[in-house]
Order: sequence, then structure tokens, then C-alpha cells
Amino acid sequence: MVKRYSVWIAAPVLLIVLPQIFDSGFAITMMSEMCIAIIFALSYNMLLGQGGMLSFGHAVFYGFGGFISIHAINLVTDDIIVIPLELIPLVGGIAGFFFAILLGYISTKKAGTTFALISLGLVELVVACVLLFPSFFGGEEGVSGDRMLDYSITGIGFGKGVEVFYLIAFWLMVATALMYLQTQTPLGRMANAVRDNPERTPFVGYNIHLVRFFQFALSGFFAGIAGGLLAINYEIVNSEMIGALASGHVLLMTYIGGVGHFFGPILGAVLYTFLHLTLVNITMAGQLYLGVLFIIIILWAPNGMAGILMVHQPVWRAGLFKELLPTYLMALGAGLVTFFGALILVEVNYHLSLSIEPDKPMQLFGVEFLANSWPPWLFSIALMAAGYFMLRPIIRKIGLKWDELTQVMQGGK
Amino acid sequence: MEFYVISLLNSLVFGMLLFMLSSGLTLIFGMMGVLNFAHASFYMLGAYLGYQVSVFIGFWPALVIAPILVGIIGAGIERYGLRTVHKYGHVAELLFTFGLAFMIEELILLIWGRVALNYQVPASLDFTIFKLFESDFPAYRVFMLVVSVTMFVALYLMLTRTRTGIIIQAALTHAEGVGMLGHNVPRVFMIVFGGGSALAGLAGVIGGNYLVTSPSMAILLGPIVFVVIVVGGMGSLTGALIASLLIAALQTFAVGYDYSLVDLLTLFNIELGSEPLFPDLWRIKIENTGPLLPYLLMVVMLIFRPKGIMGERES
Amino acid sequence: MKLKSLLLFLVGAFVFSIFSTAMAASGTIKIAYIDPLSGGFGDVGDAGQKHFQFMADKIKAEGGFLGGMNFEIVPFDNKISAKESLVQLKHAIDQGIRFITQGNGSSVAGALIEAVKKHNRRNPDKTVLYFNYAAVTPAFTQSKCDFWHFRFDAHVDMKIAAITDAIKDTPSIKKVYLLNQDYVFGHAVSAAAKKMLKVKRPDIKIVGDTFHPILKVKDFSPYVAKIRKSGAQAVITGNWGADMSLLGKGVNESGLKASFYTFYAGGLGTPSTMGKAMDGLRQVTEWHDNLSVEENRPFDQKFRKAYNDKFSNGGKAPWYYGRIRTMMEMLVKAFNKAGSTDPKAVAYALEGMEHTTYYGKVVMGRKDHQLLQPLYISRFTKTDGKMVKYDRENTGYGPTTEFKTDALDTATPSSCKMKRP
Amino acid sequence: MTNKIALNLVDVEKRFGETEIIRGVNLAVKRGERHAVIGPNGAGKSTVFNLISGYYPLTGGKIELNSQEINGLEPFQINRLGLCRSFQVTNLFAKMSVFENVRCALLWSEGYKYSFWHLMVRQKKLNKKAEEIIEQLNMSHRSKIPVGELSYAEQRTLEIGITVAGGADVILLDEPTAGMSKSETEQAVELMKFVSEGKTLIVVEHDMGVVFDLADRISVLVYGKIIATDTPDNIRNNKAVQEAYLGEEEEV
Repeated sequence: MVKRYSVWIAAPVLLIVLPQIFDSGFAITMMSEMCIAIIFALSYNMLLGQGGMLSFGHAVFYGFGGFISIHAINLVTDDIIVIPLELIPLVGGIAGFFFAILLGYISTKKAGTTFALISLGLVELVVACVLLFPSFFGGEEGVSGDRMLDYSITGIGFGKGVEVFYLIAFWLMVATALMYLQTQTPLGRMANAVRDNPERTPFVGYNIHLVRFFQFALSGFFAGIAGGLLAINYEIVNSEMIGALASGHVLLMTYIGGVGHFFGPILGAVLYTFLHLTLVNITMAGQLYLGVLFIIIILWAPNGMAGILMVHQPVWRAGLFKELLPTYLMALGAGLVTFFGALILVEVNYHLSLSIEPDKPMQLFGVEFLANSWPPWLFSIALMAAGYFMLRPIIRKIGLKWDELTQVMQGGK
Repeated sequence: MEFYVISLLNSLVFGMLLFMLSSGLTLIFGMMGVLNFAHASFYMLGAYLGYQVSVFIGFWPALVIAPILVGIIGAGIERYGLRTVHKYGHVAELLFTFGLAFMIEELILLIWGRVALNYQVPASLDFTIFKLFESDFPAYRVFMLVVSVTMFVALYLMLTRTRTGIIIQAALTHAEGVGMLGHNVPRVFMIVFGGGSALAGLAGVIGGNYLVTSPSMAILLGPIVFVVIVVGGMGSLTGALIASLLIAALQTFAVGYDYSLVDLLTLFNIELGSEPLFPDLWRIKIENTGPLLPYLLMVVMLIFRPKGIMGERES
Repeated sequence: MKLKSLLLFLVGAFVFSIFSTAMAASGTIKIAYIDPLSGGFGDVGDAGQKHFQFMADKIKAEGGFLGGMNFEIVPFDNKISAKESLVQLKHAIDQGIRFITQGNGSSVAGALIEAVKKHNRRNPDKTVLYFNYAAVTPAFTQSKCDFWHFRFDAHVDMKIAAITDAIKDTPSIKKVYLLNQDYVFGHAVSAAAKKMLKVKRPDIKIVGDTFHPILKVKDFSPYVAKIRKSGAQAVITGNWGADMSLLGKGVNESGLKASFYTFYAGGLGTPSTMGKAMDGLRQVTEWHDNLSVEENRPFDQKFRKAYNDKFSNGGKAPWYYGRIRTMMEMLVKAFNKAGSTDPKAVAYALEGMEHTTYYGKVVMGRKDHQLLQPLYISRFTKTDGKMVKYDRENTGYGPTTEFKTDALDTATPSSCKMKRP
Repeated sequence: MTNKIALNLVDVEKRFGETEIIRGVNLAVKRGERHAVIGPNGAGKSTVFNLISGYYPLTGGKIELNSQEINGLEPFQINRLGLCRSFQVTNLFAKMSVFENVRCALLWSEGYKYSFWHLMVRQKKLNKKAEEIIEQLNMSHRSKIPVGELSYAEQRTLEIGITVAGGADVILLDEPTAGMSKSETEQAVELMKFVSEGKTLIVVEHDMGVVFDLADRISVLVYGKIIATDTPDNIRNNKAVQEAYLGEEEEV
């Protein structure tokens, strides 16, 4: 019993402690963005992972949640309505829910590629509307507001980033708990059923269109909450939040995290946001690394990071993980050698073609060298070759070890 | 009158360029069920390779070499990438091409840099072929038309007269059956994917200098190609042709109409108050809806006729 | 399983904190350059960074300011996204950076003005000053003006004032066509042009006022056909990037003879994609390649050459932002005048500052923080080795001045009501 | 009279493009009857099931369930009117456990609709009922296992279980014993007898042993038409049936 609820106790403690340890403005911003991304990715996984609906337009509901929230904030500032800031995310959620109902009924009639294409078309339409309706969307500049409202339940001013982080963290816990519970309800289960077997579901009495539609609407609700939180965090909402790019980001993070498990998108959102925000200031090749990570996941780990972890669950339970560990460590070592080889090659190339002064020496891990000299090239190719030749037998060995363990575990039954 | 004739000609040129792009995509979708998000990236690759080859040995060899290179790259990606994810289903395949589009753009940035290329129309085609009313009609547009029509005819002949073509046609309608007849389906897939990529590459070579060759060209043209194949009917070449021309015409001609809802109301002698509800809605002119129309068409089509104009089956 | 994600997070946060705690070296003033360095606008941001870097190096070589201090340009990639810019702003503030500069995208500039304003109000001990070198929405120094924001580029109304002054002096122009991108900036160009033409040349007819979707049009020939149909002798357009290139190509192909008054025909990367379509286009800028020839300023020619040798990638991306030079020179003066590196003191020093450039006097508006500087309308023609000595981006076409407005003449009435700390 | 008929097909036709698959089928199944549909391969047996269950739209004719016309209704609507079906090819929710499969099949009939406010673990009655059904299927020990890992016969058994779980009173089973061994078939027949107690059962089956053991009446479908409907004994002796069907079967 304690074990079952331990995650739900540990997570809030962690959320309270973290900003006390990492208290720089950027760290707070990053953690806030991570929490928002988690809600957004989990809401996306209600579609992709649980409902089998691949959407390219989920940011529409996120964006509408954001726009309505920022308008609500401005209305409160102008003393037209009274909503405490703590409840603004709920406004965003209701907005997301409303637009999901509006757009969802027609788009959930079909699943699969048709659904994906409709979502793609809708997002383009909404983006086109952003520029056509500047009085709502604020045109290119977007709509900004001031989150320091006169109304607050808690009496917190929300001027400081860390105060906003705690608000976001609170909503993160609420939204995550609700979304988790939703998977345990009849609708959540039937969404799984529709995903697994849309052919059979009508013959147990369910209208698959409506199952998808309700799932879609709820997912829009949570995306709207995330959007409302984003509006509070940045105090500005503009077209980039509603567009195809934002939808693409949430797809990437969810898939990298793993669509097959509830906690997958959490891993994905944390890792992706971290990489997305930090790589950009470390390397010019950030986009490339993210793209490679995505492709590697698709090619070799279709269930994402969560999938990789869960494959090991039975081994871990059987107490056999230590059998795998040595080979894994070897693979990690060889993998790192290959990775560093590739990394040097990529960085050298980026430096040569995209840095502002390619002829100047570049720095990598504290070592300074000239990109257009031969040693880094030779070194990187040597590393990659060495890594490759080390990896091949190790991967074979891992395969053999797995076969062995599977037999042991089945024998044990 | 002048406006209509010129617009008609121009929409024909642009429509055929669109068709060149979408024909490959629709064939790939029809055969393999893969919605290739990276298709416009092959178009971009074609433009860049076309530029590079034409810098070395001139435009005319580039016209042949660049599409072949793109085709080989495409076939390689099918063989070593797409085939691996095939077993995980269409969603994984689609996401793979999604990631691929991302990677191709990064690689192009890496090789050719961020700045748009100075890729110009070759001197031998850079003249005015005829005068239409007062406007000059550039020879290059005629050339583009010739290339795209030639390509259409060649593709048509290939599909109806050659063995591979007939297998492809059969696979378009009865994907499962072809494998049973003992054909090497993976190889056919590779040929189709490579061929489709090559067509996109060709569109890039002749479209890159006519339009702009820059790292964002794929993103700018990508979504519209999807519209074409959806509206035309996935897997249908004729549908893609009709839809390409239709969408090009739609976008070209919408420019000519600067009426808004206010004008419509004025027609009925209704005057709008000074502060109407939804102030933006009333001022939108037809000409501004140009980019919106294709997507509207696509969504409406998907909802009411998912088969598209000429499609044989739903996606 | 959750534990694993937390571990990952902690490791990540640790790595990050190492990066972020790199302290500023004493004796340098860091300027955060927040602009796109990747993605579709990466080329423009990249060129801007090189301009700033070049000026920082030059200032260092000349002995710096405040007794040997120097500028260090710290690039932050914002992917031309407002949201990412705000994250990068936080990042910059964490690193102790108190001065930021940005130019591309009104959406980004608007977000930064707001964010800097709020930050300074909430953290009066850590104020930040923002120098805008290229975002031209008039409101930024009018209704939305702010003490912490300085603009070194002429805004839309000022550029249109210059263009309409030039048109005023050209009696052959009777019909004008306005073609702009359908978003805030395009609408501002159109509105300003209509308003000013009405005052300056009431006889001119606006025969078209078209907005086209931004960055979506692949073929401008229908628009060109429309312009031809209207019989306009002059076209005013604020188009930039691909929208400018494609428009130029369309005009060139169809042989349309109207005069094109543009904002950005010479904009970074645009000429190289237009090639010979550059011929005859006009631009309004504060500096252009052949100004030094026309005004006989050999030092400026040397400056241009020094930059191009170092950064232009074989002439493909030559010096463009004359105002970045003005801005950096003025900053040196402002730091010296303030005698401190406190943003507030620097801001007060900048207000109302006069400065003499190679091409006349410039003044930083005391009330609205808008720089007044001379504006030139120049026309692109084939280089002839004499007055048209330098071309733009290796196209073989270079600008020659047709019309000049003095700094003070560019001033437009401002509705700015600034609150000063 | 009519209220004794559970399922009534009148002149039912189905064309796919030019091809006519079902050419005017008339069939009346009495309430409480166990009815088998037999016929050679390609006769259209599965198509008839697909038409009845609303999977395909009709080209002509009508279908009545308990005197109510059901052609044109969606499958889920027909299911809610009390008709359920199984599939020829095993068609389960592959990623879920046996227990989850049965529970999903129960949800609608237990009145949960699209609820997202009931937690499944708390629904004692629902869970108990699911366990009971699994016990009837003799699969209690396999309850937690994902159905993808079950043996073929177990999957077929579960297929029947899911079909009847919702409590429909007209049950359509499409080749329930296909691919089973002899002993497995016997068990399946016992199960079918048990679950169809007091209900109407219509079954498509190739195994004549099963058919003659189970059915009260048999219809013979040949090339999209029913050539005979009668008791097992009469069918066995029917000349036309022997010629058209049994004869051919022997040849095969």
C-alpha cells in the first residue's frame, strides 16, 4: 500500500524542494516549463497513447487555453471580471475543452491517417486565422498581460518566478492525478479498446466515434490547463503557441518518452524540455541531436524510454538485473566512445559551416583546437570506428544474455 | 481579361510544379500506406543538389543528375530506415519521415549554410518568350511546363507499359495481392520510394531557381502538397493532377478578388455599425483567404469525402 | 520508474548549473544578443551577430571605454520565438548580463519590452536595458514606449516619411500601389503611406492596397498582373525575406516598369536570391554600400572592407546594419558619460545624446528613446566602377542615392508618455 | 407469431460494386432456437453475419431483430438492441488482460456508458461479474495474462466469452471451433450450449459434427441464397443440399 502511493507522496516533496536547490531564474523557468510540458504531453498521450489518435494539431487547444487565459487575466486587471490567478488555468482548461468539443466532433469521426490529416489541416486553418483575427489573437505580437492580479486565494503576489513555479507544480499534481485516474475509468478503458481494436468495440456496445470524441474533449481540457499555465508563466501568448511547431514538439516529447505507459510522457517532457532549453546555448547542433534521438527511438525503441525501462521490470523483479549490468556497462562505454566520436565530427562541421568565425579555434570539453586541421577529424573517425567495432559484439552478447534470462525466468515459473 | 489569362497561365505552371511534387507522394502513399512527411525535403534536396551540380557542370546535366541522386538517397532511406520501422506500423513510419524531414533540413544547413542560395535561372532560358498583352512571359515558365508535362507522360507510359509499372498499379489497388503473386514487394517499395523522391528532386531542380532555394523551402511548400494528395484522392495520379491544378488556380485567382463581407452587406444596403461584433471578420477580403482555402478544402474533403476526388479507397 | 526520471533530472540540472554559473570576467560588459541563430531566420541573426562582434572587436582595439573596459557579445538563440526569447532573457539575467540587444521580429521585441519592464519593476536591484536595432513597429517608441527600451532603427512611419518625401518630389508619379504582408507590420506600412501621401501629394491616387499572406505566396505573378492592371507608376512595399525576393523576381520576369520603393530589397540574403531582379529596385536605409563613395569617406570604405574580409563569407553577406555601428559608438559614449555600468545611469546618459556619424548627426530622442538619423533612398543599378562602385551580395548590382532626409526631418509626432524610475 | 421470431431476414441483398454476394436471403430464426448456417466456402456466410451485425450496409431487403427493423443502424446500436457476434478471426483487445477484455465487454450492459467518474477498481459488482464469466470459461488461472499470450484455443474460448458477456439474447458465432483440436472442440460445444441456454444462437460452422450436435435447425447457404432451412435430419436427407453442398464437400 505504501509502495503504491509512494510516488504520489515523493513527487510533491520533490517539487517543493527542487526550486530551493536550483534557484536561478533560468532554472526556475526551465522547471516551470518542464511541469507545463508534462501536463501537455500527458494530455497528448490521452490521444496518441491511450486513444490511438495521432494528432498534428494538439497545440490548438493548448494555444486556445493560453489565449483565453491571458484575455481573462487582462479582464481581471481591467476590473471587468473577478477570478483569482490560481484559478486561471481552469479557465484555460475550460477553453481547451470547449474548442476540443467544437473541433473534435468532426475530426474524431475517423481515426488513423484521416484523423492525422484533419488535425494537420485544422492547425493550418487556425494559424491562418491568427493573422486574420488580430483583435483576438493580437496578430504577430500576440497578447500580453500582467499576472500580478489583485485577486488571489493564497495571498501570494506571483511576481517572483518561484511563486509561479509552485502554482504550476500544484496544477501539475492535480492534472496528473486526474489524468492517471481517467485511465482507470470506463471511458479510459474503452479508449484503449478503440485503439487496440476499433473493429470489435462496436460489438460490445460502444460507439467508437463517441469514445474518441469524449477522450479528445478531455484531452483538450488538460491541454488547455497547460496553456493557461504557460500564459501565466510567460505573461504573453502568441501564434507560435498554437501552431504546427508546438504540436510537433509535444509529439516528439511524448514519443521519446514512450506512448505505451502512463509515465512515458513525463520522462519525455522532462528530457526534451531540458535538452531543448539547454542545448541551444551549448551547441549549434541541438536540433540535430534531438532529431537523432527521435529517429533512434523510432528505429530501435518504439515504446520510448518508458518502454526500455519496462522491458527490464520482470528482470529486475526476478533479481536478475545484475546479470545484465556488466554487459550494459560495456555497451554504455562503447556507446559513449561512438557518441563522442560522432559528437566531435558534428561539432567540428557545425563550427566550420555555421559559426561566425570558422577559422578561430573552437572549444570542446575544455580542449581548444582548430576545426580545419586534421587531428580532430582523425580522432573522431577513429573513435567512431573503435566504438562501432566494440559495440557489435557487445550487442550480440546482450542478445544472448537476454535469451538466457528469458529461459531462466520461464523455467522459474 | 489580361489578369485572367496571365493568372490562368501562371496557375498552370505552378499547378504542374505542384503535381510533380505530389505525384511521387501520392504513389508512395498509395503503395506503401506511408504518409511521407519528408517529401518536401526531397524537393529541397533536389534544389540544393541541382544548384551544386549546375555550379560544377551546368544546369542541363544537373537537370538529370540531381533527381537521380535524390532518387538514390530516397531509395537508400527506404531500404535502411523505413523498412526497419515497417513492422511497427504506419504511425511509426509516419513519425520516422517526420524525424527525417527534421534531419534533412539540419544537414542542408550544415552543408550549404543558412543563407539562401544564389540559384538563378540558366542564361540559356533567361529570356522573354512572348508578350501577353503588356506583360512579358518568361521562357523559363514555358520550360517548366514542358518538363512537367513530359514527366507526366513518361510516368503514365511507365505505369501502363512496363512490368514494374503494372505491378505498381496493381499494388495501388490490391496491396496484399501483389506479394502473393511472387513479386518482391520490398523491392517494389524501394523503387517507388526512390522514384517518388526523384520526382520531388526534379521539381526542386526546376522549382528552386524559379522560387527561392533556402533551408525553409521545404516547410513553406510541405503542407500544401498534403492538401493536393488528400483532395485528389490518395494514391490517384489523375486525382493529384486535377487537385494540383485546382489548388494552384484557387490560390492564384483568389488574389484577384478584394471583396469582403462588408461589400456583401453593402450590396444588400446593410450598413455595419461602427463597432461591430468580431470586427476582423468583416474586413477579411477574399484575396487574403488564399492560404486558408486549400486547408479548408482539405478538411472539408476529409470529413465529407475522405476518398478525395479520384481516390479508390479511404486512407 | 519515477525515481529514474528524477535521477535523470537531477543529473541534468547539475550539468546545467555548471554551465550557468560561469561568471562574467571583470572588465567586460556583456551584451546579450538575443536573435535567431538557427532555423529559417538563422542567416539574418547570424549576420547581426557578426556586425556586433566586429564592432566589439573594433572598440576593444581602440582602447575600450570607462578606462579600458570592453564589450563582450554573448549570443542567445531565440529561434525567432517570443517564448524562447523570454527564456533566454532569464538565462542572460542569471549570467549577470544587464544589457540586451535584439532586432528580428516585432513579436519578439514586443515580448522583450514587456518582460524587461516587468522584470525591472519586480527586481529594481537587477535592472536590464534593452537596445532594439531593427524591430520597427512604431508603437514601441510611441504608445508602448518604455524607459528601458532604446531603438536605433527608424520605425515604419519614419521610413514611409522618407519614401513619401521622395515621391513628393517626383511629379511623374500619379498612381501609387501598396503591396504588403498581411500582418501588423504590413498594415502599419500601408496605413502610414496612405496617411502621408494624402498630406504630401493630395493629387496622387492610391490605386491598390493589397495585403498578401505572409511567407505563403510562391508566385507573385498574379499580384504583378494586378499592379500592371492598376496602372501604378510606383509601388510601396514593406516585404522582406522570401516575400521580397519572389516579388522582385515576378516583377523582373514580367517586365513591369513601375518604381518599387521597398524597405528591404537590400535586406540580408535577399539580393542573392533575386540576382538580376535587383535592377531598378529602391530601398530606404540609414546606410548603403556606395554612400562612402558618394560622400567620399575613404575611412568608411576601409571599415566596410575590413568587415567584409573578415565576416562576409566571400562577399555573400557584406556589412549591412549601419545603425549597429552607430549604436555601439553611442554606447561607448554613454558608458563614459554615465561613468558607471549601471543600466539606469547608462539609459539616462543615452537620452538626448547627439552623435556624429560619417553621414550626419544623429540624436537619441529624449522623450521616446527613438534614434533620429538621416535616411537614404537608394536605387540598385549595375555596378560601373565609378559611383556605383560596390555591389550587394555579389549580385553585380549596387545602390546609388536618389534622395536623402536629414535626421531631424524624420521625426514624427510621438504619443509616448514615459515613466522614469 | 412474429414475437416468436428473434431474427428475421427478408430478401436481403448485398453487392460489392458489380459483384452480387448475397442474392435475396430469407431467414427467420425463432426465439430460443439454436440455428446453424452452413454452406461451401465463398457462399457468403460471414457476409450474412456482417450484414446482420451492421458491419456492412445492405444493398436491398430488410433485417428485423425482435420485430424491430435494424438495417441501417450502426453496429453499436444493434448490439445495444440485444445482438452480439463473434469473429471468424480472433478479434480481441490484444494488449489487455483476459480480465480486462471481459470487463470491457460488460461495461455497456452494466450501464457505465462513457463515464469518466467511476473508478474501475471500485466497481465491485462489475468486477465480480467479470470474474464469474471467466470462471465459466474455465480461465480463472489465466485472468491476469495479456490475451496476446494465450493459446489459440484459449483465445477462441475468450472470443465466445466476450461475445456473450454483454448479456445479449441473440448470439451470432462465426466459426467458433475453427482450428481447434477434437477435445477442444468438444469443450467449446459444451460452452456454447451452456451460454446459449434460454437465448437465441446462430452459428456458422464448418465442422458438421458440431453442427448436427448443436443445431435445432440448419440453413444451407449456397452462392448467396438459402436453398434450404430445416431440422438436421431433414437437411441430411435433402437432395438439393446433398448435390449443392455435401457432395461438393466430399469431393474436397
